[in-house]
Amino acid sequence: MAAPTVESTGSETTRTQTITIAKGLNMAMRAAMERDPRVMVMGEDIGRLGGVFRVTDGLQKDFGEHRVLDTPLAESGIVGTAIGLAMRGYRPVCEIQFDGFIFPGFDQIVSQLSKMHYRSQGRVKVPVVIRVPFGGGIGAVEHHSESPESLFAHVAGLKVVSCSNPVDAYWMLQQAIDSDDPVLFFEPKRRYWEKAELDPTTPPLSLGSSAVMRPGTTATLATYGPMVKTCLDAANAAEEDGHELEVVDLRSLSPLDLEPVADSVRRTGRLVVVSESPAESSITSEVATRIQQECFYSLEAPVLRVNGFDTPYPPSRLEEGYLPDLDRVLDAVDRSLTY
Amino acid sequence: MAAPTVESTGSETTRTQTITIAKGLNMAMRAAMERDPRVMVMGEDIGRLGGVFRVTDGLQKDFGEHRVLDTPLAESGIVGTAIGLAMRGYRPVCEIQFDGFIFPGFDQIVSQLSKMHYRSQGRVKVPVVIRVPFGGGIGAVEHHSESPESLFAHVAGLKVVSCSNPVDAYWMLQQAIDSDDPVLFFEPKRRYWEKAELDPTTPPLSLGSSAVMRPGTTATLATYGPMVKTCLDAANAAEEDGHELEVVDLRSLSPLDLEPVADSVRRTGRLVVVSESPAESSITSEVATRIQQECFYSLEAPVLRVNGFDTPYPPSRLEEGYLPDLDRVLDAVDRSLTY
Amino acid sequence: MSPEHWTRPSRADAHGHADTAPAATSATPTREQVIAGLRATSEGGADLVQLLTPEGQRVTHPDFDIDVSAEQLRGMYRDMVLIRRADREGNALQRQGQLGIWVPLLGQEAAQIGAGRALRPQDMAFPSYREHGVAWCRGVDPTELLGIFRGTDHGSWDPHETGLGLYTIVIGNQCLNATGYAMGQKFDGKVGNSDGDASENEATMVFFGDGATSQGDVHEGMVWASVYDAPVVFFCQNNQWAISEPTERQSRVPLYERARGYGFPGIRVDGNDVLASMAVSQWALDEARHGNGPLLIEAFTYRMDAHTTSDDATRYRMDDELQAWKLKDPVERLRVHLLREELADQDFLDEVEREADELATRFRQFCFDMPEPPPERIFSAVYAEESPVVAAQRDDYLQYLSGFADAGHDTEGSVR
Amino acid sequence: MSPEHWTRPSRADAHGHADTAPAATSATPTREQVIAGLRATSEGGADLVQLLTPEGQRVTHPDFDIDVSAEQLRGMYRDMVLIRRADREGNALQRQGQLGIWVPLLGQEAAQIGAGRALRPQDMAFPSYREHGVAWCRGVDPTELLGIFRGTDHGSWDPHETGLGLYTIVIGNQCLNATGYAMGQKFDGKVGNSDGDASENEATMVFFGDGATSQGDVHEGMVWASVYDAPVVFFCQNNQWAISEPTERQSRVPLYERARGYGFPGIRVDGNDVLASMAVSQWALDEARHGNGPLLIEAFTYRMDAHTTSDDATRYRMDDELQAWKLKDPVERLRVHLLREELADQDFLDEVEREADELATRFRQFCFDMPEPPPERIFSAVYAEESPVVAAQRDDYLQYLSGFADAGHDTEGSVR
Ligand SMILES: Cc1ncc(C[n+]2csc(CCOP(=O)(O)OP(=O)(O)O)c2C)c(N)n1
Ligand SMILES: Cc1ncc(C[n+]2csc(CCOP(=O)(O)OP(=O)(O)O)c2C)c(N)n1
Ligand SMILES: [Mg+2]
Ligand SMILES: [Mg+2]
Repeated sequence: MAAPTVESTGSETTRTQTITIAKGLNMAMRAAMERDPRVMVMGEDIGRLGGVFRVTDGLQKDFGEHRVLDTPLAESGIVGTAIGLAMRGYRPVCEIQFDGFIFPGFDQIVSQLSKMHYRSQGRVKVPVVIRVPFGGGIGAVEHHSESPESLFAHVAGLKVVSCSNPVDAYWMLQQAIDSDDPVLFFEPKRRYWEKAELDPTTPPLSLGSSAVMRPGTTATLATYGPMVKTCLDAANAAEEDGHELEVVDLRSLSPLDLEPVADSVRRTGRLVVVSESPAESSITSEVATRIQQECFYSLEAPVLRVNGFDTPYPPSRLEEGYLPDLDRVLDAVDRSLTY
Repeated sequence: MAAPTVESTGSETTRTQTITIAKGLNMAMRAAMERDPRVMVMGEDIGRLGGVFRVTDGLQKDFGEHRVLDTPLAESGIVGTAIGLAMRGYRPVCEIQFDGFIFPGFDQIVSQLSKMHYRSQGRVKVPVVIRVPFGGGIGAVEHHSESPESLFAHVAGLKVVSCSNPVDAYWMLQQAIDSDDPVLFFEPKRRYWEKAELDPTTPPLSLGSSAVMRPGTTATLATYGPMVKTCLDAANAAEEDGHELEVVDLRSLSPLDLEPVADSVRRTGRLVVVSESPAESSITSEVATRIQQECFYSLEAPVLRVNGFDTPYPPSRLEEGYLPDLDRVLDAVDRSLTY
Repeated sequence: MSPEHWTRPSRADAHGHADTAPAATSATPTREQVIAGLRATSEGGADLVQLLTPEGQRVTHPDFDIDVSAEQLRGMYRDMVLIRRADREGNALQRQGQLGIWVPLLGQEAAQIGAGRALRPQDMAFPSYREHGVAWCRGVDPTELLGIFRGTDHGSWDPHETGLGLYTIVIGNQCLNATGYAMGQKFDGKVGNSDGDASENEATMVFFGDGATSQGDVHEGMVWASVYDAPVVFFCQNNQWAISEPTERQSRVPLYERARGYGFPGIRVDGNDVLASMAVSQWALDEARHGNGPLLIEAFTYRMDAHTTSDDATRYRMDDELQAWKLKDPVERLRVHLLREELADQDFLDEVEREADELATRFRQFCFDMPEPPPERIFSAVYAEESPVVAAQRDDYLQYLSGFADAGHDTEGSVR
Repeated sequence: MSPEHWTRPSRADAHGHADTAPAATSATPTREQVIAGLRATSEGGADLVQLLTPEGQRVTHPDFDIDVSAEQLRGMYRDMVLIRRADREGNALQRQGQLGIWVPLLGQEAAQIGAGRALRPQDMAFPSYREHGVAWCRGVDPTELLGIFRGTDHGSWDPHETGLGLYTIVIGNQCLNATGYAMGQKFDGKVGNSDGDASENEATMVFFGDGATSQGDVHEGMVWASVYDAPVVFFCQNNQWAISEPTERQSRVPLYERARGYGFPGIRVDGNDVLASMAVSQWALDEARHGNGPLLIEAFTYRMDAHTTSDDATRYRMDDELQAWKLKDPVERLRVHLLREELADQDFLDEVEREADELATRFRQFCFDMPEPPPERIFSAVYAEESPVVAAQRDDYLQYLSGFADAGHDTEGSVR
């Protein structure tokens, strides 16, 4: 059950093209399904409808009802049967329709999915991918804009990743599917339609590594998912004031790859960690904690954070205030610079 | 629905006596039920049997089957019906039999319990207490030794507390029941039988505050629940080497009351945060992050942590290695002192 | 060995044996058979309680005869027309960018008004998110729904005052909350009283969809309710679709049969027949109030619009189906009945239309006039007792915002 | 209105009407009636499949006649005696401090051996935590269970090799995993083959308790299985107790009736009758293999010991009950039958005793000899691909441990 190496197959995936994140994810599943007949896709409304975001569009038509399952409406069922299917040798890719609906499946994820490999001493692999469109900014009703990724980062045995751009969407999802470990795959839903060039012949980074998206010297921003664009925008704006912000996309949220962040902080002396999720006991806390350990003598200011507030996600007319934006990021950089 | 003030009632609760944590919890529920007919207790095996740890012993006999419910075996059901009962004006105290069994109830906790007050703009109060015996060190099988508290600390709208001694057990549980907010109440199960003197006429600290358990000057230890004893033991051992460790019991894990910790760190310059739970994106990360911000200029060493490892809880013959102990705490203090 | 009588599906006759399974005795239904079974009663039949035919003809039912005055009938017609109008305006307001989303009720008016009118003031109702008709009956003005869909609040009515819980989006959650509430009604002594006190008896009704029946919470709600004899009526609106998934993705057998597994009554009613919906709901609520709960009602109806304004139903269902259901339109059915039986005249219908126009205007105007919630609302009522962490975040944020005002610059980014 | 026929509980006759509820028609059962209904078949009766009476007399059943050779019967006797002995030794080892806990099987040998012997090698079984008899049938030696209870591992057998999933402690979880596995069997084309390929057909059996039936996951497992026609047999051992809670805390009606709500067969078998358990299991597994799954079996049995060695059953149940069930002892029943029908002689029984003694010795010795797991095991196999975070923690920890060795001091605390 060793993971096959990610390779480009089919004509669609060898020429350079402009794609969105949604398209990159769709292509990734298609490529994985073409490569390996054990890969299957399951979730609510993902077949005939192609998913509420159309990310699985066309897959059921092309791969059939047995490989692309419109499941009953129950998330514990989705995760729990996916585990059984994985034990049988399948590689299920589950879609959770929205972030806020992953909680009915939480027990199966925490009690079975994350622990199966460990408790069986490696005899049972459960290569299940759980795709979660996450985060706010789309003007939605309750439970449709949450950022629960920190909860999974706290759970040992899970890989937790988030893509921030179409190219990563395309590669990281294939790598997640190829991984023999369970992967929680967080997709920045409000960036689904952002575009980029994909050259499928350029080899991808590994799934577990973070990436410097923009070099800089004034301060470092570490972030992931939807906030990568926000931080890059902030860095652009700061440039006008002569500040060079280095932006690191964490990509892997558990395990974290903090070497690039530490390297950066050793040069800049300042770090702001940015995420939409509430701050308390979160991934941003973890990054801050480890960087203040790693870079104790380099830090010229404490590690600051910009997060969603420690409140439930507000009604959408208030989300602009709730979500970190360019200004709040720059405000934190400012504060960092005052130390 | 204003919370009645905690007052001592009944003869049992006015004289000084030696009690265990288990007994303190039992007395707290009894006192709350005597005071307020809307207080009820529910969970698996908590009636006739008195709970697998006997913490609810005698309550069903004295208050009847309608106030002490042996429920069907399903945690989402326990939490979900408790919410409905709370909406009806009851104040349910739910027992989750072991830490690892709270996950089937996670969705109701996160999606309904934590958000009800916010989404109803304060019109609907859900004064539900969820008691969770937590942590390891009892030689148990899987799922019986976990420390999931950080997951709840990350969720806005919940109060999360942990008691570390019989006196706090007695008071904090009553305060939790009296609170109009939902409270996750984590009980250090391996300390259930630790004893202390309870003088019920001494007024308690408020539920939301942390407490300095032992003063010191060399370094600060911040911890909670079962690790408070471990840290106090470590402080005793360190004393022999001439080191004075200040020990802070956090008590309230969300919201955190970090002023006493910051005060302490401003004096000691060094902080070690200790918890049994995995480290990643946890309460210890949050404490470290906020203290390095608050005390940036006072810290002579980075904030260090001693946690359970980022692995699933191991088979019990390995738990001694997994769980932070006196030595690992002192090792961290040593490392802190080398900066 | 093991003949047909170990075969438990009650629709076994409809299923027959599967030919392809040689040693098989339990006759797993084929997909076609399942669908036939699930739809079997859509044209009436022994299992479906119906009091008004799609043609508006009053029929009798041996068990559910009900005496309804002309005035009551006209009242229900008015209810349905008005709430339908508000619903259509909701859709329109979304199209005009005034609302982020709207969840249409279209087609489910009879199921909801029948159930809603069977509830008494002291009863409690727990809705899902499509229960505009139920909300109407609980005295929640349609304008009070707007905040949810405009994004200014998560529900603006008081559940305690109205007897209507907040809309619940996480599928199935409310079934447990409702059961707990009903347990409380029973513990409060509000169930099973006779004589003078009977009028004080209470019950709870919880609304959910066909898709929801698959969720563990709905099961646990039914287990709890049956074990505690809770006075709760589970009201499942089977509108044939859970977004794009037809009912056969959730069950082999009609959903009202789920009740059999728990040992309480389950009954299927024509959900497009407001009279039948009311009759069955009244009966079920009375049973619950008398201590014979829980009960399950499956209202067999149809979602005539898309799942929400974000949904495109043409991607997964045939127009034929919609056309067929249009012939069973719940509002039209009662209108024809009222006219045919001379229970109402054209003046009445016109008056209701006028009221609907008025409601539409008021509804739209209310929406246009809705104030933006102030930023401090983000931080309000997170806890009953203020949290110092949240308070500090609020204060910092408001100060940060005031910085923009002071500096006189807008929200363009710059390192200040 | 609304007569008795809307009353769905199948045991309605046993319930009758409740006198206290005046306008009631649906006859909610009283607690006594519920208990009577739940226990109704414990003495046999139409709904209970039994092939051996408690007195060891072979009876026929119209649907479940089964041909079992004397050798097979002796084999099952041997199975039961040996696993019971291992079970008793497990208890004893816990009392001696060798195990942290033991979960007794006592009383459920027939249910498990009957089901376990009906499984074929290519089938899959998903146990809860009490399935020592099933494990035995899957070729998992009792010594392989010891690590779980001694705390050296979480299960030492290979699920793929043995066809037995790991013990699962979180109640109900395994029902979904089993259903998913069974879906995979079907997708692999291992279901419903006829002729030559029929012998390659597969099925899955999942074991859970009476208490587990309340969990959402069990419901979802049944929904999924019925929607995908998964070849899974849900095997519920109703041992009357979920720790201290009797079955009436989970249901009003016998648990096999849950299947009705999902539209697949449910059947109750005498769980203390190994022959009946095997007959019903074989039938159900064959049905599943032929594509007629899922099915539910309720094995009506009794937990003759405490819940675990940590439990004190005298706190919540009467000794009478235990005594009554002792008369139905599953092992004794088969022993009497074998002797009465002269299918075995004393020599055979003695030989089995001797084997049991041998097993007990080997089991105990294995336990005493079990090595302590090394500390690095804490960190091993967390991921299939090593995590740098975990690897670093392991390296740090091992280095920290070696510090003690180097320094030559023990684990007494001191600031070094
Ligand atoms: C737990 C959960 N999972 C998924 C969703 C997304 N979702 C919203 S409505 C819906 C379909 C619901 O179907 P049904 O229960 O039949 O109700 P209907 O919308 O037809 O009234 C889904 C899947 C959700 N709201 N909650
Ligand atoms: C989700 C969950 N909640 C609670 C427990 C604690 N617990 C262990 S066994 C048990 C009772 C199980 O009863 P039943 O399903 O009848 O199985 P039995 O032990 O009788 O075989 C309980 C409550 C658990 N293991 N998992
Ligand atoms: Mg529906
Ligand atoms: Mg049991």
